[in-house]
Amino acid sequence: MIEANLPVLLIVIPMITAPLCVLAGRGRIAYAMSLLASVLVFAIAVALVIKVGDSGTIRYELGGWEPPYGIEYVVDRLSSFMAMFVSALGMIVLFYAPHSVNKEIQPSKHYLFYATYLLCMTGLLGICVTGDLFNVFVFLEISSLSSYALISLGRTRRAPLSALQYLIVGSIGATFILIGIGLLYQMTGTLNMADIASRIDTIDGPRTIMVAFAFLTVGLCVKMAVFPLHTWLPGAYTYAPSVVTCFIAATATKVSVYAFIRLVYGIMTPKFAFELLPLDSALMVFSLIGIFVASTAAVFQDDVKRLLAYSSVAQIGYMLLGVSMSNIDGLTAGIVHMFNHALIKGGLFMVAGCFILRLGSSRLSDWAGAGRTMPWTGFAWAIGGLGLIGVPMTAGFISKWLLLTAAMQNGWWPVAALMLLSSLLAVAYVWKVVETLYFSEPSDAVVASTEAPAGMLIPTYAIIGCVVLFGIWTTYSAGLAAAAAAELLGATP
Amino acid sequence: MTDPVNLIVLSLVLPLVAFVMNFVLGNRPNARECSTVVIATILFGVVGLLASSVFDGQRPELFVSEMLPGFSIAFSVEPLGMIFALVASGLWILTTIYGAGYMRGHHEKHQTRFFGCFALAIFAAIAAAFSSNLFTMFVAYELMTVSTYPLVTHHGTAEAKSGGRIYLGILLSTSIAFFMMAIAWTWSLCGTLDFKQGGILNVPYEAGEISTLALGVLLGLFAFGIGKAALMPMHRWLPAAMVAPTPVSALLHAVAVVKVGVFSLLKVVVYIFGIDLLQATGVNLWLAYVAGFTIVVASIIAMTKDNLKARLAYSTIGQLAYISLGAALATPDSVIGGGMHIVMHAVGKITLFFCAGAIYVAAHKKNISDMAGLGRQMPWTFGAFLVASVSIIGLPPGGGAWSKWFLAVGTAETHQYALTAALMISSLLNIAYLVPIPIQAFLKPRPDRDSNHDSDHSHDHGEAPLACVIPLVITATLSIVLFFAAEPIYQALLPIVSE
Amino acid sequence: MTAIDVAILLFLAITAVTIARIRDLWAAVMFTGIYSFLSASWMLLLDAPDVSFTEAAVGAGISTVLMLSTLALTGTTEKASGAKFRPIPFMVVVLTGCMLIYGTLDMPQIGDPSDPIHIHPSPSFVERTQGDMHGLPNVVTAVLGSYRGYDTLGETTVVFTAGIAVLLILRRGKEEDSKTGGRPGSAAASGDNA
Amino acid sequence: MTMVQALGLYNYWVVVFLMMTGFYIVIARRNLIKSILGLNIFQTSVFLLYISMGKIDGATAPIVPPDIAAAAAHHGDHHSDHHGHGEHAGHGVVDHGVDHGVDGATEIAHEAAHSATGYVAMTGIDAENIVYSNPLPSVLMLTAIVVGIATTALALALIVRVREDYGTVEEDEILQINQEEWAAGRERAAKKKKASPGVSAR
Repeated sequence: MIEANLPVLLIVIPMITAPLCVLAGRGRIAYAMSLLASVLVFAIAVALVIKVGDSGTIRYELGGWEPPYGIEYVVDRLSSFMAMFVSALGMIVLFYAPHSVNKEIQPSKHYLFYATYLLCMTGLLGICVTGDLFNVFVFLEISSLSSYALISLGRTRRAPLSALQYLIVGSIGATFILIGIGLLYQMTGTLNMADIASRIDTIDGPRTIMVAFAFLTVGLCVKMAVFPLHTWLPGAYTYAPSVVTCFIAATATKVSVYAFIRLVYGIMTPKFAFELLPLDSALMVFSLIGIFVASTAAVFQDDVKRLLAYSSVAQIGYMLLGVSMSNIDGLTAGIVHMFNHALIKGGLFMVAGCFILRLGSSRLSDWAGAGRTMPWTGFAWAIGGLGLIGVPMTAGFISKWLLLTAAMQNGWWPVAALMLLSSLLAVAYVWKVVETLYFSEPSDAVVASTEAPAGMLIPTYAIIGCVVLFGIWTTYSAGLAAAAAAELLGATP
Repeated sequence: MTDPVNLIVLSLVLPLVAFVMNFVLGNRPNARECSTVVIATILFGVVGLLASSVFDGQRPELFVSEMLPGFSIAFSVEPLGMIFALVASGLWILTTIYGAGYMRGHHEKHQTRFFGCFALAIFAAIAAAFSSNLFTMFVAYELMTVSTYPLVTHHGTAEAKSGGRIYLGILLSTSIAFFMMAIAWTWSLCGTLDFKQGGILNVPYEAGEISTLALGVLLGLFAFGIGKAALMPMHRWLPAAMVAPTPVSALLHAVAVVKVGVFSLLKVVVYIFGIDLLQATGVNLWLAYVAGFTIVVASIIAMTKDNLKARLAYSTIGQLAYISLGAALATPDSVIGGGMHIVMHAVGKITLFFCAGAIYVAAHKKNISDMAGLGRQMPWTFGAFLVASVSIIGLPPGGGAWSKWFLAVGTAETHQYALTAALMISSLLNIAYLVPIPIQAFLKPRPDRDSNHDSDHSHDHGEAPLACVIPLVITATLSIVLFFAAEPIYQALLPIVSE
Repeated sequence: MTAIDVAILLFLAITAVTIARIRDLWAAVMFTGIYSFLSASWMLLLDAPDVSFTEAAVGAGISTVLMLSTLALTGTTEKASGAKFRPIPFMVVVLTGCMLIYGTLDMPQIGDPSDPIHIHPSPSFVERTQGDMHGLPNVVTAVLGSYRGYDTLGETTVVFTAGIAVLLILRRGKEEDSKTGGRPGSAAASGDNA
Repeated sequence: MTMVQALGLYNYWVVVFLMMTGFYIVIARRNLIKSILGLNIFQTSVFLLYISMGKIDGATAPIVPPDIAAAAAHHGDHHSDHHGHGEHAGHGVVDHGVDHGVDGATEIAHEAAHSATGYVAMTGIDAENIVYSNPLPSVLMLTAIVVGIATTALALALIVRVREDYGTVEEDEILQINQEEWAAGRERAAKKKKASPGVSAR
């Protein structure tokens, strides 16, 4: 009974827990409930990964209405993998949350905060498992609206402003997606992804479908923060509360990348998408420009959260490079990088949250010398930073390596070279922070600060430990990703 | 237990054990350093046992895991790596003893971290030495870079910061931008990264998948990508890293770090390109001239340095270029010469660094011009310095004579007489910048230092602590012994160049 | 295409352009309400009474009320520089528009019963509901509540999210109140209506 | 492209124009409220795009006359297994006389016509040939409208917050305030550094 309904429980549990949190009306109880829900969701996601690995794709008809009439959830290797790491990060960040939330958000809002957090998770997980295009839009809006609200909770007045700017850009993106869905629906008469895929070739209306694809891509690119549509991201990540930044940075953009992968490989065929429309080269160019521009911008930031935000924009470029290669190696690299980068960036933002908790500032100049008074936190930054650079024995190396070899296999020489050159910029911006942490004279505030509380350090080290673990042992990162990529390409040859 | 495969496992695990023990025993310095010395000694024994079977012709292999499909962490021991591992593990014992003396004599902070990172670096060196494919080698190479960064910046000063920045910047940049690229390129050509007797690139070359010019570019990517080989213009990190405490300079910049560089280059030439392919295409010659240029220029710069460690650093750059030259010439004799020079230079140069550290601990002197007359207070130290200099210069009875001989033979075989000349000139330059140091220490009187009020007690110091002096005497002796023991090394290296 | 179609479309276009050009925000909000009404009327002509009524109630009703209450808090005129012509956005918009027009070229004709959406899935929703819904006359309601019920659940969640979000944004804690002297009352109340 | 074809697409083109006007307002206007208005126009126009897809010439709204519906329900109870194997063009069109006896829908209409003769007589509608427009776009847009108003409410709440914090809703002025704040912060930090090195910037 429960086993058969796992796909829908994944969504319903956080969705139902959110109003319960509101009803509870007290921060502590809401926290306990949301923590419980997130643990349950993670357990379900793991169960789904196992089940999908054993018995193949799970199709779940909601309400018993068969598609294309009803809405269908499709859990295959890729979506179960996504759901697993989104829920895992959501859970760990929630474990990490209390100290930071207590400091940054007024107590009277805590229960609402946790409810919104769960809703955001609901939306993101929903995008991962749904097999219906319009349903994607609905879940996208759930996650977007909740993230606007979460971002606006930051302590400075910039936070609501950044949230509003994100809302405007994000809504344009969502409307573009809606237009794209409409055009696809018009040409195929259905909203079920698999159904669209099976009917799309029989239609002789390539111009409309091309435009539909273009609109969906642009809309998703806004959500992914692909250069030059990334303008909302630095502000949003910088001014949001630390916990929110950790969660959103680790998951939201990756889920949009996932939606894009679905679009290209699940609905359109890569052949149609990339041969008829020269979108791969366009994406490649924008990815590369974005990588360089954003990495360079990151080097010159004084605010560490903003630095990491620009780095995120750059890293999205790597993921898209992989996806636009449209072969198994490239796609695998893209998917692995989603996972690895989620770990690395989530971990680094958590480290930043620890420093902000103790030092009350995210400016690098205020962190000078903090590596000595907060050795554990500082060390975690160093490890996470090495991951971001892509040094061997860290997860970042795995994805960089896969991307590099895939580019070489494709014969994309200049891309491979540029990719490696750009990772030198990562060395610059990561090491800038390390040097400030260890080689600068500490200020009085830094000298007076103590190590971050264990309640934050343990989850942080859980993530940072994963960065190292998945840099050595890749069965459940690269292995699952490769299986997912093979499945995607096998399904639509 | 003496199964060679088990020995590989042991020799990889032991440095890690030392690493852990360091932190476990962090509060008790005596126990901490004893444990390291004991483990280092066991390691040397293990590596020695392994060596005996490898030199008998065995090639034990250890497959650890397939990290990514097609890319595995695996080890297999061949003579070149064996010799490197012997050198690294053997000198680790001496350096630990020396380091304990130096760090205490100097009241350095963070000694636990220091010895911990040291052990990690040794692990990386052993892993690189035994690596059976380029992927494993690259992982070990990068691990070495990262684990030595805290050692270089040990003092935590602004100077250490900028030195560390150059160190990490150049080593990481070259390895990421060039070395990684070269590996990925090789993989896309060959579909494998395994080291193979006779090379693997000859297959795609014969199939016409890579042009001769591209082959030259690939060699360039490897040569400059392996920044630790310090070929000019990628050499700047080495002098910058001299801000580190002297034991670091000694082990890492005479043995582990720099030797990993040239060792990797040799291995790439021998097992990836194959010397036959290089001889046939001739794409290697430009690299030989870069090496020759580096040899001469580095020696000239060394002469201008008054700071002893800086002079030794440039000397190291020049000496490393000898080994690179051996690799670049790609004749059997030159490759063997390069391999031998890894040993000879390691023993010689570590002695010189030990001496520099000892002088600094005892007399607080960094500059050569201040060392006149010190030889009478520190006879052992300067005696060792003289002996090691002889070996570095390449004069009998120093071990370096043999390796230089083979390199010179290599240049002659390939008819690159300009390079033969470069070798000769650099030997003269070596004499000019090394020999005067002990000579003036022994023969020149101490300058009058009335103006200097600390002159009173600076006259009273004797030798450095015993923990410093014993290791340097041992290594100096070794560099003489090696002159007479060169034959086994030659015999051991012979299999790598013969089919 | 009837005269009334043409008239409504013309008015829609005029209203939209007027909103773009006008600087008085009160008037702009009113025109937006008119725009919604006009859309609602056209939807009625297009056989979509449910959407039409909803749009009239939500777009012209609630939305206008919310806008007006916001305006009451923020002021009603746009700065002079705000309404001036901006070339770069204009180019972007023209480009996007051209792309969309290009996309329409392969579209099925409006009102053609053989459009893909009318022939797939088969049998149609209208036919299926006859059997499945036991005599529910309004097919839109039937689809909304059953076949695509999870979209509706999602939609409810969106509204719920927005409700919490408005609370989160506008509710002021004690410490914040004293700092900035915010006025939570009226705006929060209007936000909750959504 | 013929004139007829162009006429068949005219409404889409008008909708495109409307959408783009809305889009222009969003991205060109610096007043935050105006941007939200533009967003409303943009979204409403997208609703129109969907709704005009669902239209079928000469069809009526997808509301089955109650009598017919009741009859169909009665029928459906007995013949629900008939659903799903009809394959004929013109869905939404209850097309009498195409596949007698096979197509469940036809039977429904047939039966309905029988039992609802009163209705037909009363309204003059030919129950057997009622054509319904497509209901699905309407369903989707009902959802989208609600999503749209939720977004608007959230945006307006944020605008109220921004106005309280900055005293304006003009983006230019806000950016200027931010810039000044940033410059002042830098100056302060620099001064502090000069005055007493090593003292916290906070």
